Amino acid sequence: MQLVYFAWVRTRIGKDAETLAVPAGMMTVSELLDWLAVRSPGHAAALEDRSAIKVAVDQQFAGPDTSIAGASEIAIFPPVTGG
Amino acid sequence: MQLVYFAWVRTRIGKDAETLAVPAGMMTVSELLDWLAVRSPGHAAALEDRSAIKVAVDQQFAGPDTSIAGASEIAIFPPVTGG
Amino acid sequence: MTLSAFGARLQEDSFDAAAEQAALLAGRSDLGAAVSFTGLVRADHGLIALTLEHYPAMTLAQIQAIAADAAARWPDTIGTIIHRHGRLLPGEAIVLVTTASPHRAHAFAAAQFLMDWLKTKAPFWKREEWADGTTRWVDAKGSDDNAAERWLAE
Amino acid sequence: MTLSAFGARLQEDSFDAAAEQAALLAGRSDLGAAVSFTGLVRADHGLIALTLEHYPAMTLAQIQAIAADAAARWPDTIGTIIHRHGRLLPGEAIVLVTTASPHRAHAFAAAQFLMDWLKTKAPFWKREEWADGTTRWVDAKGSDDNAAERWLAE
Repeated sequence: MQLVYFAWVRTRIGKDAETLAVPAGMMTVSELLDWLAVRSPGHAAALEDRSAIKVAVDQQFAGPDTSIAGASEIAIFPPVTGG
Repeated sequence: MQLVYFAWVRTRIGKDAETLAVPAGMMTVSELLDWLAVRSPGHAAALEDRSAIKVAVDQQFAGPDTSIAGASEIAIFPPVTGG
Repeated sequence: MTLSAFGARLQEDSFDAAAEQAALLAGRSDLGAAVSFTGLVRADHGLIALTLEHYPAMTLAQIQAIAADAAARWPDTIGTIIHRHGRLLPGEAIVLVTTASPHRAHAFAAAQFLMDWLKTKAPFWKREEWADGTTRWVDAKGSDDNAAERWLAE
Repeated sequence: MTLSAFGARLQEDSFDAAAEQAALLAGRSDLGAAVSFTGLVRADHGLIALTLEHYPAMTLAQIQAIAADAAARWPDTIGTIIHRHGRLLPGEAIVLVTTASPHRAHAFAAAQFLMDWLKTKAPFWKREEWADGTTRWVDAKGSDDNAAERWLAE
């Protein structure tokens, strides 16, 4: 599964993308974030305040309970500030 | 008293302004319009539908009961259509 | 809240909306939002021209009064209002309201407020000339009165 | 209601708002109202630049989805959306939404709708560079969420 990071999620994790084999049975965005948060101090810092984290699953905005089954690309980023 | 007319009020009356000596004791916009309406067939046609007539007394929008005492210029016109 | 926060002009000549907005923005550094409204002569089939008559002794003062009201409602917002008069051809611009503010919602609201009130309180009258030789005074729209009146409740 | 009623572009280069509006108006003869919104980098004291990062695989599709929603809500209205990315200097334009309609209220509403949703649903992130050498990611504003959510009730 491809993970892509933007803005301060990217700078805290220290990379803009990584390909990870997620454990079988991991079903939701929320479970993925819990699993990612313990991978490194950078991941932990990026994902510390879960209320400030937005996720897109295959380029669609997702919530904590959105399924990640079969997804190709999960994007993790702060609230958007364009416009 | 100077009377000025605009848009179809002007074209129906057939002039853009006239100076008239209004009778003493005429107090309100409504009384002025009643008096004007019988001056000529053009005035009558212009003032026939009183709901479509707007008035400004000395360049301020006025209602039927607005006083005309001491006014220098009364403008009579249809609802505005600028913008 | 000053009259000068919203400048107003009345003219026969055309205007350059982009230049007006640039001039407005040049005045301040805290502006993140700029809104422009342009009203146009519709290119309706058979319409030859639209002539705007107005009441010279009243028009500019009335627009300035509307502008002062906008300045009081949105003190952080600035703007320029240009209203043309005379004979205009289809596709030509009639009116420009350009606003700028630190806040997007204020720039939008001030522009809408100014247009709603110009439509109902500025002494202009439009006469259409048609290809068949007829002329017609444009009727006022009830929807314009409603648009203006919603600001009274706020 | 077609996607093409509201065109969308994503680019690093600057844009010419007046030319975009002219191109939009050239397409139809029934347009009496044109609204433009321009979002600008504020010229705050000490701000050197603003860099817009975005999510290339998602951004344009997301803007087009917002545009399709606007087209469905205001079928008589057309528009153009241009959003820039990359490094911008103070005073530069970030985003343009220009709309045109037979009805003034629709042109205003569509422009506001598009901006409210671009602010909350288009995957861009702003990073500020300051004269003291620091950089800072701009925080999202609750007021933008509120502005977007008011459309859900309508």
